[in-house]
Amino acid sequence: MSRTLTYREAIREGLDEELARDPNVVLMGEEVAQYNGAYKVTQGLWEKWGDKRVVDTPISEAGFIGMGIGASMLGVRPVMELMFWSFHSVAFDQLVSNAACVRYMSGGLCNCPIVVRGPANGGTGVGATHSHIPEGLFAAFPGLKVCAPATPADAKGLIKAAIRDNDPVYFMENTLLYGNSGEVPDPADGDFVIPLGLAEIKREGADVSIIAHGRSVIQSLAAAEILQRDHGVNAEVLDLRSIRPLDVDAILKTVMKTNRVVLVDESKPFGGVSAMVAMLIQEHAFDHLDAPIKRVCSIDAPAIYSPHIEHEQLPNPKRIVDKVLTLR
Amino acid sequence: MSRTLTYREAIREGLDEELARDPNVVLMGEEVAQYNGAYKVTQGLWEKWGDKRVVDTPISEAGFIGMGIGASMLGVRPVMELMFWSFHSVAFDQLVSNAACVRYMSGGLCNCPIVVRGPANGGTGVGATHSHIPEGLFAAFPGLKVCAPATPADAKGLIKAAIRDNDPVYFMENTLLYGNSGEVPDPADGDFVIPLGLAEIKREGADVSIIAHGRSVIQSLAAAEILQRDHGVNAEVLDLRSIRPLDVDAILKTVMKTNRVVLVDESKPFGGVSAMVAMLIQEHAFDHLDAPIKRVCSIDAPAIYSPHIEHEQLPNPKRIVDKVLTLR
Amino acid sequence: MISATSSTLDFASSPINRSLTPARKIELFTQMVRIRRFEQAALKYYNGGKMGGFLHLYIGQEAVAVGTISLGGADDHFITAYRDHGHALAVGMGMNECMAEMYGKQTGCSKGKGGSMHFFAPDKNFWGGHGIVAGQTPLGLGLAYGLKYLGREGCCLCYLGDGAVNQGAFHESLNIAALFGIPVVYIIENNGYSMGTSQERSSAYNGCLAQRAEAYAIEWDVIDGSDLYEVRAKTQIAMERARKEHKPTVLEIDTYRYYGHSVADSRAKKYRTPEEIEDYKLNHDPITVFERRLIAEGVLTEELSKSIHQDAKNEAAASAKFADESPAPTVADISTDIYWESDHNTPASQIGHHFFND
Amino acid sequence: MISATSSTLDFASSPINRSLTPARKIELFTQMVRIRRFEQAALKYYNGGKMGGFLHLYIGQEAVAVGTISLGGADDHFITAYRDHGHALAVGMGMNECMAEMYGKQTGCSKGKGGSMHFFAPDKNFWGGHGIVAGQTPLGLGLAYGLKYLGREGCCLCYLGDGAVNQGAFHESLNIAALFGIPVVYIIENNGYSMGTSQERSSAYNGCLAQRAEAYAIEWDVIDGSDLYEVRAKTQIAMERARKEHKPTVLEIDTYRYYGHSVADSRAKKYRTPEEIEDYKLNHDPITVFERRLIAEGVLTEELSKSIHQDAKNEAAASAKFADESPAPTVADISTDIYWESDHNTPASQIGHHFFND
Ligand SMILES: Cc1ncc(C[n+]2csc(CCOP(=O)(O)OP(=O)(O)O)c2C)c(N)n1
Ligand SMILES: Cc1ncc(C[n+]2csc(CCOP(=O)(O)OP(=O)(O)O)c2C)c(N)n1
Ligand SMILES: [Mg+2]
Ligand SMILES: [Mg+2]
Repeated sequence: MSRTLTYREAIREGLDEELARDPNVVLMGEEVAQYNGAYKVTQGLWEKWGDKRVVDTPISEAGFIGMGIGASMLGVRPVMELMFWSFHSVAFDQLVSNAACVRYMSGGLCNCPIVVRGPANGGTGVGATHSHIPEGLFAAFPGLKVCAPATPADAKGLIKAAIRDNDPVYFMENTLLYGNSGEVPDPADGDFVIPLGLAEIKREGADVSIIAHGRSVIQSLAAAEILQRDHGVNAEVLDLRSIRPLDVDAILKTVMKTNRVVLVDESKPFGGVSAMVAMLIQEHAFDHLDAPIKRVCSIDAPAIYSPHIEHEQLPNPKRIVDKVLTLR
Repeated sequence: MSRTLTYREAIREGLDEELARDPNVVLMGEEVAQYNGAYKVTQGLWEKWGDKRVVDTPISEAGFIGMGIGASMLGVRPVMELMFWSFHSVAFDQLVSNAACVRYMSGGLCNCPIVVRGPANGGTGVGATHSHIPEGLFAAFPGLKVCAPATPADAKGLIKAAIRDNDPVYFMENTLLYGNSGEVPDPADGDFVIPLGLAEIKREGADVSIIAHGRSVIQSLAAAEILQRDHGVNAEVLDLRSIRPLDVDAILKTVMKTNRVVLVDESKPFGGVSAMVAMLIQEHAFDHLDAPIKRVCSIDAPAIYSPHIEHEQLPNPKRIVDKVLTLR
Repeated sequence: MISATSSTLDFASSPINRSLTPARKIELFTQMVRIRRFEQAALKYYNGGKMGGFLHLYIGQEAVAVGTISLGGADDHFITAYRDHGHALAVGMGMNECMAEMYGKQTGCSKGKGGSMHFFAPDKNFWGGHGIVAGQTPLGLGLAYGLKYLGREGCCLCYLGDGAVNQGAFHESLNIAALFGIPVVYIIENNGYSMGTSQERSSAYNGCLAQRAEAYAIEWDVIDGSDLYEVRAKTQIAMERARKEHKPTVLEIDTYRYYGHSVADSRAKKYRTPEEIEDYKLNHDPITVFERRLIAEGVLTEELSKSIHQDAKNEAAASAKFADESPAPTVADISTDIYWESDHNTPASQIGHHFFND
Repeated sequence: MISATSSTLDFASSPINRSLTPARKIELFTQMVRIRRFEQAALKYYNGGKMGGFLHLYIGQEAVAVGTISLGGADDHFITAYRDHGHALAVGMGMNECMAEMYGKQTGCSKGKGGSMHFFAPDKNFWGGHGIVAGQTPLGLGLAYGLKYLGREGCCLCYLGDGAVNQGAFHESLNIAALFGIPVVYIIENNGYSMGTSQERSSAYNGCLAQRAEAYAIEWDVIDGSDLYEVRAKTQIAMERARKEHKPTVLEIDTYRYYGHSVADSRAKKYRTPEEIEDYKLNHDPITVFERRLIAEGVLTEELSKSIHQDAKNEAAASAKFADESPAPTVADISTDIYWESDHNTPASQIGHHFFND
C-alpha cells in the first residue's frame, strides 16, 4: 500500500525510521532541533527524540561537520544538515580531505559512516553564494558517495540507504521539491530502502534519452510531455538518482535504445555531472550515437537573483524541448 | 635572444618584473618572505622589495586570501601563494563565493584582480590531502580564470598575464616542474607576456591528438617520442596552458586534423578538465571523430603515498602510449 | 540583546556628539526613520509577492548603522552581512535603487543580480551585502589592509552578527588584524539571536562576545545600541585608534530585531516572548529613544518628527512604485558582470572561450 | 619554546607521579629513547633516499607524547598532526609498522598509503596523523563527542602546533567544545616555530597561546615540556576534568624541535641561532632531564640508560631492515581502502560503478 507524502515528509519519515532503528544515529545541524529545521525537514523530531539524538549546532560548519566525522570513526552515525549545501564552502576541508581520505590514508583502518544532507539548488532567489550545485564537485572525490533524489519515494528510500551505508554519503535535496507530493510505500509493508547506484527510467520512450538527476528530472518529464504532445517525439527519461556510485549500465542501455541523448544538469556547463556522463557515453557507446550528445545546463554565470529571470538561467522544460529538437 | 631558466626562476622573474612595474602588486603567503618560499619560488624577493611588497602570513588561508580579495576591490593587486594548492580546501569559501561572485552580485560594481598561485600536483609523496588537482574544480566557477603552465617560458608569460588581468586568476604550478629548464626570452628583448586563453601545439603530428595541460604535457611529449620511435605513430601534442578561458578553437582544430584524441589529465577520472574537453569535442567535432575520445587520468583513488607506486597512479608515458595504441 | 549592566553615562556630552549641529541631529534622526519606513514598505511588498528570496529586516537596529556610519570620512569604508538595508541607506544609497534591487530590476543597485542580501555602492565606500555568515570578515580586513597599503588615513567598519562570531574566518581575521596592525573595526551587532538560536545556545564566552578580542590582545568595548549618542561616542574612539594607530577593535553593540530572522521565520514569536518584544519597543527602540532625546534638547518637535515620518513613508512608497515600473533584466543580462575583461571588451576577453553555453 | 617564567614546583611529588613504580618510570624513559632512536634511524634512511615526501622529526619533544599518553586509559583517545611518530610509538605502535609506512611498504601501518604524516592505530585509540594544519582539531572534538555519546568515561587528547592555532577550524572546535561540554583536551605543542615563522610573527596573543581558551570560558594551563613529571601532573588534571565533568581544556606545552620543520627545511639554522639549539640540548632536552632525574632518584643507572639506548638503536635498525625487505604495494593496491563497502564486498558495493577507471 502507498500513501502520498511530500518530499519533505518522506525524508523526515526516513530519518525518523533510522533514528528508531539505530541508537547511534544522531541528527545535527543549524536549527535542526528546536526550530524544526530551516526548511522544516526535521520538524517534530527533536520533540520526539530529544536533545541527545537531535542537536542544534552553532554556525560552525567546519567545526560540526568535522566533529561528525570524528564521532563516526568511533561508531556514531551522524546525519548532518547543511542548511544550504552551498555552505559546503566553509567546511570543504573536512568534507573532501577528512571524510574522503581518512579511510585511504589509514590503509582502511578508519571508516567514516556519515551523511551530510541539505538542499542544493538554484531557483529560490537567494543569489550566487547560496545557489551552488555541488553534485559533480563532490562526486569527483573517490571516497565520497553522492545522491540527488527527485521524488518523495526516492528521497525516503535513498536517505535510509545513505544512513546505513558505511561510507560518507552526501545527500543533495532541493528546496523547490520539498513541497512536491508523491506516492511512498507504507512502512507497514516493510522497510523501504533504495540502494545507491541504481538509476530509474522515469518515463519510457524510444526517440531520445533525456538523462537527468534531482529537480532536472521533473523538468525533463514536463519537457517529455510537451515533446510528445506538440512534436510527436517520444522521449525516455532516465533519473540517475545516485551520482556516485553511478548506474553506467542503465545510461548505456537507454543510449543504445534511442541513439540520441540530451543531458539535463543544473550545474554550470564547465564540468558538472553531465560532462562526465557525456564522456562515459561517447567512450562506451560511440557507435550507438546518431548525433552528438547535447546538454542543458544552467546558463554559465553565477546564479542571478532576479525572480523575473532566475528560472531562465536554470534548465526548464522550454530549454529542454528546444535542445531535443535540435537533434533532429 | 633567449636564456635558459628553470620553471621556478621563470616564475620568480615574472613576479619580480611585475613588482617593478606596478607598486600595487604585493606578494603574500606563508613563508614567502623571510623563508624565501617553501619551494623557493620567491627567493630573494623579500630582500629586494622589503616588508611592504612581500608579506609573510600566518597559517590562515581563509583569512589572508579573503584579505587579498578585499584589498583587491580597493585597487591593490595581491598575488597570494598557497604553499600547496591543496590547501584551497580551508579557503574554499573565499575562493569560490567571494572572489568568483562579488562582481556578479554587485552588478559589476566590484572587481577582484587577484592571483592565487602555488603548486597543484601529485607525485611528491605527500599523500592524499596534499595532492589535490583542482584545475577543473575551479574552472567550473564562472567568474574565475585558471591556468596551468608546463614550461618555464609559459610559466613566466602566463604569470605576468595573470597579474595584469583584472579578474581573479588561479595559477597552478607543479612541484615536479620547478627544476625543469627551458628557454625564456630575454627581458632586454621586451616585455614577455602570454595571454590567457591561448593553447599551443607543443609537437606537430598527424595521427592522433594528445591534449593535456601542466605536467601532463611533459609526459605526453615523452609518450609521443616513444610512439614515434617504437610504433610509428605521429602524435600531435596540444598544451591547453589556460583552462579558463579555454582555447576551444585550437582543440577542435587538432581534432579535425587527426580525428583521434587522447586526453591526458592528472585529475581523478570523475570530471576533471578532460571530461569537459571531451564533451566539447564530441559536441562540436562529432563527425570528425574516427574513434571514441579516450583519457588517461590518475587512477581513481585518493593519492597514494608510497613512492614505489605513486607514479603509477599518475598519467605517465607508458600509460599514455598504451592508451593511444588502443585507438588503432 | 540589551545587557543588564547597561551604562548610565550620558554620551551626549562626548565631544563627537557635542559637535553635532541641530541640523545634523535631525539628519541622523531622519536617516533612522527612513530606514524603518523603507523596510516597512519592503515588508509590505515582499508579502505582496514582489520579491524573491529572503528579507532580513533591520528594524530595531537602526542606531547601529546610522550612528557608526555617521562617523565616516572620505577614507572610511563599510562592509556587512545580508541584513544590509540599514547600512545601505546610511551610506547614502537611494531608496529607489535599493527597492528596485529587491524587486530584481535592472535599476537595482546590483542590477537585480544580488537581491536583498547583496546591496553594493563602492562609490559610497560600501562594499556589500554578503550572504555567507562571516564570509565578509576577511574582506573587511582586506579593505582596511588596502587603506594602509595605499597610505590612506581611514578605517574599515566590518559588521557581523552574534551568531557569526563562531565562524573560523572571523577568528583568522582577528589574528591577522592584530598581528599586522590593520585599521579594521569589527562591529558585532548583537541582537541576541542567530535565527532561532539565542546567544547562550550558540556561543561559549566569558562575559560578552567582544571579550573574545582579548585572546588577540585587541581592544574591545560593549555599546548600548539603543542610544545613538553612545554608539557614536564609543565607535569614534575605535575608528581613531584604527586611523591613527593602525590598531583593530572589536565592538559589541547590543541591539534587537523586532521581526523574525527573516520574514520567512515561522517561529519568530516562539523563541521570544511577546513581553520581550514589547519591552524593547517601549524602552529601547533607538528611534523612540532618540526622538525623546531630541525633543528634550529642543532640537525636534513632535510635529517635525511626524512630518519626517510622513516624508520617509512617501519616499518609500515612491521607491516601490519606481521599482515596480522598472524593467526586469533580460536573459542576455544573465551573462554580463562576470568578468571585468569581458564587460570592458578588452583584447584579453577576445582570446579563448570564457563561457561555455552552447 | 621554554618560557622564561618556567615553574619551580617539583611535580615528582604529584600523586600521579608518586604512583609510578620504578619499572614504569624506566618504561617511560625507554619510550622517549625509542622515539628518539627511531627518528634518528628514520633521518638516516630518509637522507639515504628510502622514503618519499616530508619527514617531520619529533626529536626534542618526546616528553609531550610520552608524558600525556602515559595517562591514557582504555577509553582515552589520541589524534595529532603530521609530526606524529612520537605519539605513534607512545600509544604502543611497533617500530616495524611505522618504519615500513615511511618506506611506503605494504607492511606499513597504513599499508604505505599514508606515509610519515599519516600513522594510524585505531586499535590503540590512535586516530592519526593528519597533514592539513588544524584539520584534525574538529576530528578530535568528534572523537570526544563520540565518547560522551556512547557513554564511555574517557577523553580525547588532540595535539596541534603553535602555528595551527590560527586556523579557523580550531576556533570553531573550541566554541563547540565549551558549549556542548565535550571531553577533549587540546594540547598545543609549542615548539616556537611554524616552519620558519616564530610564534611572535604568526600569532597575536595575550601572554600565551593557551590563554585564547579564556575567550570561550575554557580552562587552560602552560606546561614545561622538558619535564615529564610536569607534563603528567598537569595533563592529568585536564583529563580528569574531561572524563568526570565533560569539560574541555587547552594546554600549551612549551617544547622545542632540534631539527628543521621537516628534513627538507633548508633554513632550519637560519631562523634560529646555534646557541639557541645548544642551550636546549643542554638544559631542556626531555630525555637528558629525565635521565638525570631518574639517576638522582636511584631508579636508573648510567649503564642501564646506555643499554636502553643501545636496545632502541638496535630495534630501530631492525625496523629499517624489516621495512627495506617488505614488499611494496602493487598497482592493484592503489584501488583498495577507498570505500568500506567495496573493501567488504557488500551487496551495496555491487550496485553501480564506484570507480571510473576505464
Ligand atoms: C556559513 C553560513 N552558514 C549558515 C548560514 C545561514 N544563516 C544565515 S543568517 C544565519 C544566522 C546568523 O545570525 P547572526 O550572525 O546573529 O546575524 P543576524 O541574522 O542576527 O543579523 C544563518 C544560520 C549562512 N548564510 N552562512
Ligand atoms: C592548511 C595548511 N596550511 C599550510 C600547511 C603547510 N604546513 C605544514 S606544517 C606547517 C607549519 C605548522 O607549524 P606548527 O603548527 O607550529 O607545528 P609544528 O610543525 O611546529 O609541529 C605549515 C605551514 C598545511 N599542511 N596545511
Ligand atoms: Mg543575531
Ligand atoms: Mg610549531
